[in-house]
Amino acid sequence: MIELKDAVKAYKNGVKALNGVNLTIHQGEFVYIIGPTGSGKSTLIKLLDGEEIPSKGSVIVAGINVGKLKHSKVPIYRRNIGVVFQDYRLLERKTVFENIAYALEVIDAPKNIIRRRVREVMNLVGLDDKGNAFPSELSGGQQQRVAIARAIANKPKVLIADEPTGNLDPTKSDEIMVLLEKINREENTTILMVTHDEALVNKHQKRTIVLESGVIVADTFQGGYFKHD
Amino acid sequence: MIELKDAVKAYKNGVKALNGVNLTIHQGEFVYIIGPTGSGKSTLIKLLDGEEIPSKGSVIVAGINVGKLKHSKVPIYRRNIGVVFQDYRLLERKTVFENIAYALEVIDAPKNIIRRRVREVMNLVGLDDKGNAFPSELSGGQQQRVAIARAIANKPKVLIADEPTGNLDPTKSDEIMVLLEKINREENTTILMVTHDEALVNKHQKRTIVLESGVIVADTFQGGYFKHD
Amino acid sequence: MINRFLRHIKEGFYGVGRHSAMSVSSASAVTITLLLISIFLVVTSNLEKITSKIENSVKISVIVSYDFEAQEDLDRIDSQIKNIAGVKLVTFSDKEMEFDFYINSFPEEERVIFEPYRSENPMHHAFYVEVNEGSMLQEIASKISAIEGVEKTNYGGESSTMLVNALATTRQGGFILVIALSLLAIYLVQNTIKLTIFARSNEIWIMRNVGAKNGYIRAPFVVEGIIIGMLGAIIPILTTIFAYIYLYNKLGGKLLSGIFVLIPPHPFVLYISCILLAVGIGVGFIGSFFSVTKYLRWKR
Amino acid sequence: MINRFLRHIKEGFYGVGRHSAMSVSSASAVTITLLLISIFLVVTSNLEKITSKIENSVKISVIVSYDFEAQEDLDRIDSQIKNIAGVKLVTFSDKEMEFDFYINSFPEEERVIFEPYRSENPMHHAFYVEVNEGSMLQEIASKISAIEGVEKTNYGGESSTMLVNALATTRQGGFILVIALSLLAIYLVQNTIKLTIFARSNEIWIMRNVGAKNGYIRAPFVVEGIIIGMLGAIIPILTTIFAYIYLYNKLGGKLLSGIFVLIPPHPFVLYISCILLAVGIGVGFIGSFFSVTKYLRWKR
Ligand SMILES: Nc1ncnc2c1ncn2[C@@H]1O[C@H](COP(=O)(O)OP(=O)(O)OP(=O)(O)O)[C@@H](O)[C@H]1O
Ligand SMILES: Nc1ncnc2c1ncn2[C@@H]1O[C@H](COP(=O)(O)OP(=O)(O)OP(=O)(O)O)[C@@H](O)[C@H]1O
Ligand SMILES: [Mg+2]
Ligand SMILES: [Mg+2]
Repeated sequence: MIELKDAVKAYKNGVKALNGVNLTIHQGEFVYIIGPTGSGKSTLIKLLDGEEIPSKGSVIVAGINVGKLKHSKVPIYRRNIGVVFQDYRLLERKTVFENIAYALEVIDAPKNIIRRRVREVMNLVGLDDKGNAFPSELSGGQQQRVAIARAIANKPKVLIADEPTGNLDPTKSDEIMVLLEKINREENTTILMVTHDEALVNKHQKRTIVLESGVIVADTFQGGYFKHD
Repeated sequence: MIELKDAVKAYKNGVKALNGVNLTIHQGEFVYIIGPTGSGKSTLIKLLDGEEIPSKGSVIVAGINVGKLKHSKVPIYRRNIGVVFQDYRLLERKTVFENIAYALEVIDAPKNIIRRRVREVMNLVGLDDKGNAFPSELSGGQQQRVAIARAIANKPKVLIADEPTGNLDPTKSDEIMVLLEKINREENTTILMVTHDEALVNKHQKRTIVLESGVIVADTFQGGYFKHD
Repeated sequence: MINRFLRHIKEGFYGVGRHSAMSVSSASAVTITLLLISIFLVVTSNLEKITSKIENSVKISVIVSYDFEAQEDLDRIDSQIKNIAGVKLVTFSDKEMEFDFYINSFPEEERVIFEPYRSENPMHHAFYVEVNEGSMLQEIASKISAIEGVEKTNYGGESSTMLVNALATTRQGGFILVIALSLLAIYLVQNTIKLTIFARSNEIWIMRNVGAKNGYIRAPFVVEGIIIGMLGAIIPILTTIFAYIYLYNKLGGKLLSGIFVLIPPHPFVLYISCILLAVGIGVGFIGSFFSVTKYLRWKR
Repeated sequence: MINRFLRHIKEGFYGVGRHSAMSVSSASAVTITLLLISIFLVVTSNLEKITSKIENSVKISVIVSYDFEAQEDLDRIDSQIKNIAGVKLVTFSDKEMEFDFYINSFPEEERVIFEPYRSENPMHHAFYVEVNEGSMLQEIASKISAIEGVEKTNYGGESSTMLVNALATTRQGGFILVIALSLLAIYLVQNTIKLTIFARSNEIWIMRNVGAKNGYIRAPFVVEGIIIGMLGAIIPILTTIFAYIYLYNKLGGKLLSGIFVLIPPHPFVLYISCILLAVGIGVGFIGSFFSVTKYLRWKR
C-alpha cells in the first residue's frame, strides 16, 4: 500500500529532513511513527501527501508514484487519502460543517449524502453542537477534531494523521484512538499516525516506527514508546 | 499576583467559556491548569493576556485590572508577562532570531544585549542552529520552542504557557519542564501552565487547577493528573 | 453538473459576503475605473460627433474662370467634380447669387456702396462642394483646382483645415488615451483583485489539500470576481445615465450656444452602460481567473 | 531614539523586500496613478497657458459717435475707459487709420472701389481696449457702452466671448477633473496599500501580543509605504521628463502650426516631477498610516 524506497528529502535551505528511508506498509495496517521533534516525521507525511517531492528515491502509495504526479493531478490523488495535518489547515472562512462537507463536495457527492455523512463524523469526534462555528471560534482541541473529522469523512483508503491528539486531553485522546482503531478494523483502512503520546502508544500497542535525524532507527511490533539511545 | 474574581466570559456567539471563576495565584507559584478540551483553559489565558475582556467579574494581574485597560495600553501591560500561545503566533516573515529579538526590541533594549539574550534563550530551548530559519521552515515542535524562547526572553514576572509541550516528544517536554522549573526557582517567576500531558503532571507535581465546562472543579496541591467524574 | 454549477454560483455569492471588506475594496476599484472610462467615453463620443459635424460643414468653394462661363463648360466642370472620390454634394451658385451673398455680408447701411456695381458684376460663377471626410479637404480641393476652367478653389482657408486637423488630432489622441487609460485602469483592478486573492492563497492551498481540482477551486473565485465587477459597475452606470441626461437637458443639447450639438441621451447612455457593465464583468472575470491560477501553483 | 529611528527605516526597507510581490503591486498602483496625474497636469497646465494667452489677445473696439469727435471729448472718453476696473491697455485709432485698416481687409483688386469714399470718410474714431481677464470682456464692454459719446462697442462679436468662455469652461472643468481624478486615483492606491496590509493584519496583531506599542508597529509600515510611494514615482517622473522634452522638441514648442505655444520644458518638468514625487510619498504615507491604524484595532 505504502512504499518508500531510499527516500531522501533535502529542503531548499539545505536541511536534510529525511536521509534514505525504506519503508513498506501493507493494506490495513495501523502504524505509529514516533521520534524526537525535528526528526522528519512531518516531512515523511508531506511526501506521502504529495506536498513535497523526494529529492532522491521514490514514494509509492496505492501504486501511484506520488513524487512524479503532475501538479494538477495531485488533488485527485489526495481524494484517496485522508490527512490530519499537524497545523489542522481548516478553511477559516467556512464553518465546521462546511469545512468537513468541502471534502465531500469536491468528489461531487450528492447533497443529502454529504449532509448525513458530515453529521455522522461530527458526532464521531464529539462536535455535534459546533457545526455553525468558524474555526477561529473553536478551542485548539476542537479544531484538531474538525481536522480528524474531515480526514475520515470520505472513508479514505489510507489515513495519515500528524499528531492527531496533540491538543486533546487523555480521555478525548483515548476516544479518538478507539475511533481510529474501529475505522482500521471495520473499513480495513491503512492508518499511519505520528504521535508523541507515550501513554497512548503504550496502551494501544501497534507496529511502531522510530525516526531519528531522518533515518529509521527502529521498526518493531514490540509496542510501547521505544526509547532509542 | 494573579486574581480572578467571579470571572465570566461569554463569546459573541453565546458560548459561555468561563462561568464564574475565582482564583488567586501568588508571586512565585507554579500552577498547572488542566481540564478536558473546550473547558475554557485558553479562554482563561486570553483573559489574563488582555486579549479578551471578561463579560463579568474582574481579572487582576500584578495590580492591573486587565479587562479595563485602554486598547493602546494593552501592549505595554504585556511586556511584564510572557505568553506561549497554543497556536504559537510567530511572525511569519521574520526569522527565528528576529522573532525572539522583536520582544526585546519593543522595550528598546540595546542591540548587543538583545543579541546575547536571544542566543542564550535559543540555546536554552535547543534551537541554536535555527536562528536564520523562517517559522514555515520549522517542524511543529521547533515552532513551539521558538514561542517558548520568545516568552521567556525578557524575563517576565509572569509566564503563561498554553500547552507548551503539546508538540514535543517526552524527552524534550521534560527538558522544557526542567527549564521552566529553573526559571520559576531562580527568577521567582510566577508560572501558569495549561497542559494535557498526564505524564508530565504526574512527574513534576505542582498545584493543579482543574477546569471543566468553565468552572473550577478542583484546586489541589495533591499533584497528579486529576480525574474528575 | 447543473448542481455543481449552482453550487459554484452560490459559493461565489457567499464569498462576496464573507470577505465583505475585500469585496468592497475590489468593487470600489472597479467603480473608480469605470467612472474614469465612462467620462472618457462620453467625452470622446461627443467629440467624435462634433468633429464629424464640423468636418461635414466645411465646404470647398470653386470659383469658375470668366472664360468658361458657357453652360456646357459649367456642366463639364460639375460632372468632373462629381467624379472625384470623396465628394458628397455639389451645388451651383451663379454670379447674381454670389453678388447678393457678398453684399449681404455687409451691414445694411454700407450695402448701397456696392449697388452701382451690380450691372458690371465682378463676381464669378461658383460651385460649393461638400466632402465625405474633413481630412480629405485639401486633397480634393487640389484635384478640383486641376480641372480646366476652375480659376481657384477655397476651403475656408488655412484656419479651416487647421481646425479640422486639430479636431482630428484631438479625436485620435483622445481615442488612444481612452484605450491606454482603460488598460491601465483595468490593470489596477486586476491588481486589487490579485491582492484580495493573495490574502486567501492559504485557503486555495488548503482546498487542494482536501482534494479539490484546480477548476473546482477556481470557479467560485471567478463567480465572485464577476459579481464584484457587476457591483462595481452599478454606480458608474447610474451616474452616467443621470448625469448625462441632466447635463444634456441643462445645456439644451448644445455646447457653446449651439455650434456643437451633443449626442441625444436616449440610446447613447444605454450603449455606454452596456460597455461599462461588460468591462466590469470582464475585469472581474479576468482578474480573478488569473490571480487564482497564479496562487494555485503556490504549493503542491 | 536615533537608533530606534534607524531601526524603523531598516525594517521598512526589509519589509519592501520580504513582501516583494505586494510591494510591486502597490508600487505599480502608485505608478499608474501618477502617470494619470502627470498627463492631466501637463495637459491642464498647457491649456491654462494657452487660454490665458488667447484671452489676452481679445480686444474691445469702441466706436466713437460722430457728435463727440472733439479732442476734449476723446480725452474724456479715454480717461473714463482707463478708470474702469480690469482695463489693461487703451489705444486710440482715428478715422483715417480705421479707413485704411478697413480697405486693407479686402483683396488688392477690389480696394479701388472704396477710394472715392476717402474724402467723405464714413468711418468713426475708435479706441481699442485690452482687458486683464477674458471673462470680464462682456461686463467691461457694457460699462464702456454707457460712457457718453460711445456709439457702440464690439469685442469680436459673440464668437469671441464664446471662445473665451469655452476655454474658461474647459480650463475650469479640466481643473476640477484633475482634482477629482487625483483624489480617486489616490483612493485607489490607498485601497491597494490597505489590502497589502490586510494580508499582514495577523502580523500586526502578533506584534501587539509581544508588547509592541501602536506607534512602534506603525513606523516600519509607514516607512515601507513611503518607500513604495517613491519607487512608484520613478517611472512616471522619468516618463514625464523624457516624453515632454521629446514632444516639445518634436512639435517645435508649438501646437497647431503656431497658434498655441507650449510651456518650455526646462523648469516645468522639474515642477511636475516634484509634484509627482510629493504625491507618491504622500499617498504611500497616508495609505499605510491609516491602514495600519485600522488593523491595529482589529483585536486587543
Ligand atoms: N519547509 C522547510 N524548509 C526547510 N526546512 C524544513 C522545512 N520543514 C521542515 N524543515 C526541517 O526539517 C527537519 C524535519 O522537520 P519535520 O517537520 O519533518 O520534523 P517532525 O519530525 O515533524 O518534528 P515535530 O515533532 O517537531 O513536528 C527539521 O529540522 C525542520 O527544521
Ligand atoms: N472566539 C471564540 N468565539 C466563540 N466561542 C469560542 C471562541 N473561542 C473559544 N470558544 C469556545 O469556548 C469554549 C472554550 O474554549 P477554550 O479555547 O477556552 O478551550 P480550551 O480549554 O483551551 O480547550 P483546548 O484544550 O481544546 O485548547 C469552547 O467551547 C470553544 O468552542
Ligand atoms: Mg511534525
Ligand atoms: Mg486551548
